[in-house]
Amino acid sequence: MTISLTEAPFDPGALLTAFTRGRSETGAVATFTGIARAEQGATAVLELEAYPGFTEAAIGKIADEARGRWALHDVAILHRVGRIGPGEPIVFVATAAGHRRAAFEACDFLMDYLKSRAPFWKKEHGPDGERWIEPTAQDHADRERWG
Amino acid sequence: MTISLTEAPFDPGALLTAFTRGRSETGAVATFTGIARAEQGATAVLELEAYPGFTEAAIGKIADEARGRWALHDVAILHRVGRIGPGEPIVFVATAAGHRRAAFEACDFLMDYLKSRAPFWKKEHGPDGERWIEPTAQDHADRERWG
Amino acid sequence: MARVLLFGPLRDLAGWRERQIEADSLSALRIVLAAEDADLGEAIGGPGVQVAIDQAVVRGDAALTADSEVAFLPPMSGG
Amino acid sequence: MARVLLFGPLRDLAGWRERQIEADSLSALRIVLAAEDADLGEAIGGPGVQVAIDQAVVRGDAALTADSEVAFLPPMSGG
Repeated sequence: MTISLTEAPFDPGALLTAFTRGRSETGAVATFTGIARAEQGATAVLELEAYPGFTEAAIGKIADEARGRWALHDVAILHRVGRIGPGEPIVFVATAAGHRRAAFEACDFLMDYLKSRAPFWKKEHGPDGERWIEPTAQDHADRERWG
Repeated sequence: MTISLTEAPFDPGALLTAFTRGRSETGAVATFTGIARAEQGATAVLELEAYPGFTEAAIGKIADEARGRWALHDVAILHRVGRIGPGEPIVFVATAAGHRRAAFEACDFLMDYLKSRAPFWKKEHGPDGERWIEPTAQDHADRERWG
Repeated sequence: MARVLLFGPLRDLAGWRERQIEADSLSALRIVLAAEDADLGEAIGGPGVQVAIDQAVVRGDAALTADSEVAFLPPMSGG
Repeated sequence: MARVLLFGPLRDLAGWRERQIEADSLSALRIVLAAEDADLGEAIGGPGVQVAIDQAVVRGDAALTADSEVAFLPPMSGG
């Protein structure tokens, strides 16, 4: 299991290549890549702040919860921090399991957590200035599906 | 939208890299990679037969159905045919959407179809000889979730 | 004359994958195939075996021309 | 003496991100901060602001040592 934060842009494909390599007993790999939307120019730059150490530990707890709920072979989570330009990947989650339902559900579960409760603070720098963002009502509703 | 069959091994990461490139309005990319399980040596080689032309057209119809159900920006499906060794990727599905729920659900829906109804015929070559495989009861149940 | 294709277990049963066969309708083709190979004749009439002519699934009988491609598709297993 | 960290909107409100502050308990630290900056004092007591000491969330009061790291965490926005 790897959980990390990075200030540098990353290629989700390179992460998937590394994650799938040598998995002869894994039947299913699900991934999710979140990308900073340009919103037709409304968002120029996204700024994400984490609390190094604390943030990875909090994500690790949720990954452990996912491993308790589903029979997972592996989990990888990489999250950008710092300034992120439009079109750049923000988050990558990969789950490996014997069968596809576990891989899909665990990936979905982890993303709902990451989008609503993970220790990040997010600011949008747009043409009209900057503003701090909170999770949307949809983000909270998504998370509540998991009880 | 790209739907293709290949006899050659492929790297799902390279497909994800190409699929995510230049998507400034896509917020969410979900992928699924199915891998031939070694089953501790019980399955030596999988052989997948398609009906070229017919198989891609049938998958294309389901991809169109997914585009009707969810607001997708793009779909990519690559499926191996021929002889596939343990640990090799069999299928890759990627979906791009504005938001993650559409991307996840459409990817899940497409995989349920591909595993249960897509025009493939599958033979396992194992230590005890060869046998043709039909979809499992679980594959049918998964597909029926979508009505 | 039609080009006949067998897929999956039907191919193993018949011992061939593709042949040119003289027949001017699907029902006539079934009779020719059953006369040559009773097991194959039964198998292609079995439940779950679909027939595609020129890559479109057909039900019931249909006319065949010299250019027709007839495929017998046993239950699909998915990928 | 504790190392105090502010995150997200609290940092913008206070105009600083990290400072060393003399206080031997969390409640004493809150009083020092509020005396210097009433807006910050109110904000760190607001609903949804969590406090972590040495990276573990605490509720209520807690003793601080010279090595303590105290973080004020406004509502988390997710990634």
